[in-house]
Amino acid sequence: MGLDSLYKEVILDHYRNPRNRAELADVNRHADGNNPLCGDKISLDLTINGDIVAAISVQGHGCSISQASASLMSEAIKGKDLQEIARLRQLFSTMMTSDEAIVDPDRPGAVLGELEALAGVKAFPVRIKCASLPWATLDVALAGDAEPATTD
Amino acid sequence: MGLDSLYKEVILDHYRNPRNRAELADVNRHADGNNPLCGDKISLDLTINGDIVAAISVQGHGCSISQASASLMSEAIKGKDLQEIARLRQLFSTMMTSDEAIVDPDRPGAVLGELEALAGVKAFPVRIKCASLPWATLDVALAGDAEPATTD
Amino acid sequence: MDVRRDFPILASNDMAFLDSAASSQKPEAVIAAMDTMLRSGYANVHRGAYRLSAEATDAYEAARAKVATFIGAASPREVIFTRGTTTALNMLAAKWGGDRLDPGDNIVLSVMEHHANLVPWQFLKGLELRFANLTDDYALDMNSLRNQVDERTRIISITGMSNVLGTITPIDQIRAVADTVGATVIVDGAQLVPHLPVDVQTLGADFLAFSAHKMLGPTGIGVLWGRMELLDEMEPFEGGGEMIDEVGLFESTWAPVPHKFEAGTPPIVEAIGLGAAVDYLTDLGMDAVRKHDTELTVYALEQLATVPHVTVYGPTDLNIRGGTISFTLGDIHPHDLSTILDENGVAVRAGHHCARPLMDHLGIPATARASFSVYSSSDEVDRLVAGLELAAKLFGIAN
Amino acid sequence: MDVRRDFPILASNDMAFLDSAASSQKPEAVIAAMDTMLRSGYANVHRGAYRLSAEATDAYEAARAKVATFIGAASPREVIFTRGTTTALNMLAAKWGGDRLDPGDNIVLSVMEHHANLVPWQFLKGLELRFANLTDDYALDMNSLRNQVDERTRIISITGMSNVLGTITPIDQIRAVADTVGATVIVDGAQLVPHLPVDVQTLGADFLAFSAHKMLGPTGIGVLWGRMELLDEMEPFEGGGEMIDEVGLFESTWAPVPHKFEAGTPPIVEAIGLGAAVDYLTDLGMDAVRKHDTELTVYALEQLATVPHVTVYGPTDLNIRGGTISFTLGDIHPHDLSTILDENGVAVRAGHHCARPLMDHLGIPATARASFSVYSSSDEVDRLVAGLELAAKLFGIAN
Ligand SMILES: Cc1ncc(COP(=O)(O)O)c(C=O)c1O
Ligand SMILES: Cc1ncc(COP(=O)(O)O)c(C=O)c1O
Repeated sequence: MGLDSLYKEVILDHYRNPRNRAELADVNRHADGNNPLCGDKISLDLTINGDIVAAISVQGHGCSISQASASLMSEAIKGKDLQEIARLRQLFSTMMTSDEAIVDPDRPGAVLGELEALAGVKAFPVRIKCASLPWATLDVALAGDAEPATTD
Repeated sequence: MGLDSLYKEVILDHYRNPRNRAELADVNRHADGNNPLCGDKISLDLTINGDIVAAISVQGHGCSISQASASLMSEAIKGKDLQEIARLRQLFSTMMTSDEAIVDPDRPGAVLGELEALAGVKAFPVRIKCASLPWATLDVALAGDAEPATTD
Repeated sequence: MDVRRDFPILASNDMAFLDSAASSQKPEAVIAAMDTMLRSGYANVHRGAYRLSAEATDAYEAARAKVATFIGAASPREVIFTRGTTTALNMLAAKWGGDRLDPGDNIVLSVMEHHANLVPWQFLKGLELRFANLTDDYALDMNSLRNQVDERTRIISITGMSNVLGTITPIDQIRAVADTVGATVIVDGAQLVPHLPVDVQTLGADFLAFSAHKMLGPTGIGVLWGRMELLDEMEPFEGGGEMIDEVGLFESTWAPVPHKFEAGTPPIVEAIGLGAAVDYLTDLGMDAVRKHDTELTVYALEQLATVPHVTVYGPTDLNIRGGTISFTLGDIHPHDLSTILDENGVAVRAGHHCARPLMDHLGIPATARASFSVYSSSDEVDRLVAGLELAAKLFGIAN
Repeated sequence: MDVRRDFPILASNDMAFLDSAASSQKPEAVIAAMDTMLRSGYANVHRGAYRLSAEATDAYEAARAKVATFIGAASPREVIFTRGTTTALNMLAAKWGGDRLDPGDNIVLSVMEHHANLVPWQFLKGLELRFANLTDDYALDMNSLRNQVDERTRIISITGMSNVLGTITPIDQIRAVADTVGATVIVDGAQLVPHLPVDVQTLGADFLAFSAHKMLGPTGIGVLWGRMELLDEMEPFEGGGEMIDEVGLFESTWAPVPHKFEAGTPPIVEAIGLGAAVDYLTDLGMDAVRKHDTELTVYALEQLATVPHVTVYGPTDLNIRGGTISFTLGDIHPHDLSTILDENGVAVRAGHHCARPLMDHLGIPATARASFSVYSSSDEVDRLVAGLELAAKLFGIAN
């Protein structure tokens, strides 16, 4: 059933043991995101060296989907260059919102790695905002914009 | 039909040739009345001697029913004492609003004189306010109250 | 237009309903959309994570998008649902006017404004109100408007179409005048939007206000459209749920437009109804609606001209005239006319039409007014004329 | 109460709808009253001299009289139709508060207020907001309230029943405190009026605000009740048609209460719907409604206590508790809970419930909330509990 594919082990693990929570010393990009309707909050601190996201720190609270998504994202982008991150962001959006089935069920993880754990969210339209919030916040951080992100 | 009993000769006559429009010298009671919804306006000036309405002046504009009613009222109360006026006012109200048939069709004018010309208004609920406005204004004038009357 | 059967109240009743400028009747499509929502899709919006509420939210937001498309808004976010035109204009007067203007600034209106576009401006203290006049043919006098505007003019707020005279105003020309002094243009679209094609990209307005109930939609809802930069700048009018971002005990921050302006539970079912009304009008086509109005107006003006002692107040130039005809008949008070017509199955309005200053300007206490909508027909005009002839007879002024 | 079949959306759907505090469903009687009005009785009110409009006006005013009787108002004129609770409270904040208070005056609220009874007060500049606390049992702490009130306290504005905790406040005691300093008492009745018998003659309030959509009625309409002397004194909030007496170009005077506060075309059809909702509730009897809520609350609290890791936020004293139950389950975020329950046909709210300061006070970001209305049943409570057990399993916290 749908709920099992939404609340996968991986999600609950990232919800309860979120990665990359340690504060960073050298922050050169920052953004806050929030979803006023359900109260999810995400803060991102990034250390960018050249075009590499060398380090990331995630703060925030909210539902398992938003917090797990932030944690998964932080793992996925850490050490990657901006081009690769843009590609991942694009694929992630497609996975969340398009009818195109980009994830291959026979080769789990082949396209988006652990991020594929969030594929089940698509069946719960109300929750897509939760999963997308960290990425929307990342967009703002990378754009160097000062306005908080929102998925509302 | 109803319209004929509404727009009687008498009414049209009092509408076009309103009585007691001359200004008074010795005014000791005054009131303004208005019906904001259709724009009818009535101003009354009274000269009261003891308990007699010795003189009355009517100003105003509006529909035929409100203006004819004011004119008819002015004729009916001029020279009368306050008790008699109270009786007429009561009968007039009853004629306008109660199911009781106080006017005797076989003896026209026997109960309320020319005021009976307004009996037909009762069949037009929207217009009862128009016919009642002068009397409501008279109430205010006699009470010595400063607030404008309204039949709204 | 042969759509009378789409309107249940008219299909089952042979009255001539000529009071659409006060409020229009509703087609089956609108009634059914609201009914269906209440019977199978109702929940509060923007608040629930459960499906019923999410679907209600989608339906509510879809209605916003429909309205945006209908008036050519750049984005649905520029469409704010209000209680009606009156509330939309009060919001603007208080928050685009009062909050942002300096003592001595002036606001230019016209003498034919509805009280909704007059009284809210009178509330403002220390600001000067100025009034553009009418030409002899009841058009907005652009010279008069130009004379009123100076470098202290911050806002020009004018009706798009007069609810008394039927006069359509040249918003593009008003815009040009406003631009010479950097003023904002507000259009009271209560009568304009139901009757003419409106595209806010070319209209020339910065803000536009209108009511659903005059455009075949429900009561309880209207629209404030504004250009996004201006809405972003404007402070909220009411505080409460949904319009906030962060809330502390002593201070709060606001949600983005449009939510900033939609405090509390919105008129949800009414939005669905308005969406259906917009669909209905779009299907008819606003050009066709305008053509229908004009044809009927031509016919009505011709027929009224045959009745002795009738005086019509409104432009003779049909290019600047909508289907709303104010008139008087001899010395018969409009209120009496209305009663006589009503007895003959013809519903018209009588009174000052919430435009007292215009009545003063015309030098009359009131008019009778016949106003059309998509379901109105020449048949109803004929009944109006027959009723007027009867009235003339009753009052002894026939010929 | 066995009335589920009166509610079309529930009769045709076997969901457990436990979000009535956000907005209730509507009985057939309400839907039909509005439908009938639109199909056979619709016209604008207060404006037409023709019969259809006069009858619409009578129906609109009859709805006002029904509401007046329902809450025990001294006169229908004390009942003002607004867009909802939010607008009613904004009117009071701006026109009973802002316009009439002096810098340094204070207004006393409580920490459990809905944003609608908080943000409008934050709008006021130069006035001090003070907050009464809660007791350990989530009651309004009257000692804390007394400590906040001093001779500069001009208004005490408090919810009659919390939309989060279900707490019912002692308005009579608040009145007594207010009287010691001559303050006005405003009651946010959005949750109170739908659930308890209310008689404004004994309630202790000077003003009472509530929304139709939470009491089985339509969206787009609510009520501001006030004592006539105070309403007479208060200035209008919006300007426009119907609220005026005389209108000049530069100045106007106001119509008597209630019209002074009802600028523009009111929510006509919505008023008819509210009248029908009031009739429906009156037929059930508000004492019976209260009894039903209490019984269901007792049952729900018992059942929730059987689920490990459930924490309930709200009074244990049932005399001061309505049928609204906020809770959390272990470390499962309420938003997740809501999704899981929804998949099992149970609709609850999750979030801050437009009461952020209360959430801060409780030290939690959000709760899940189950709330009842007349159609709610123990069956639905059972389904809620089953859903919670499933959620616990999914999140690996069962026992
Ligand atoms: C206690 C309380 N006050 C005020 C409101 C606001 O009511 P509305 O959204 O109908 O204006 C609500 C409901 O959301 C409420 O529960
Ligand atoms: C030109 C004009 N402006 C404003 C209004 C006010 O609209 P509403 O009463 O729907 O707020 C009306 C209608 O009464 C109108 O005709």
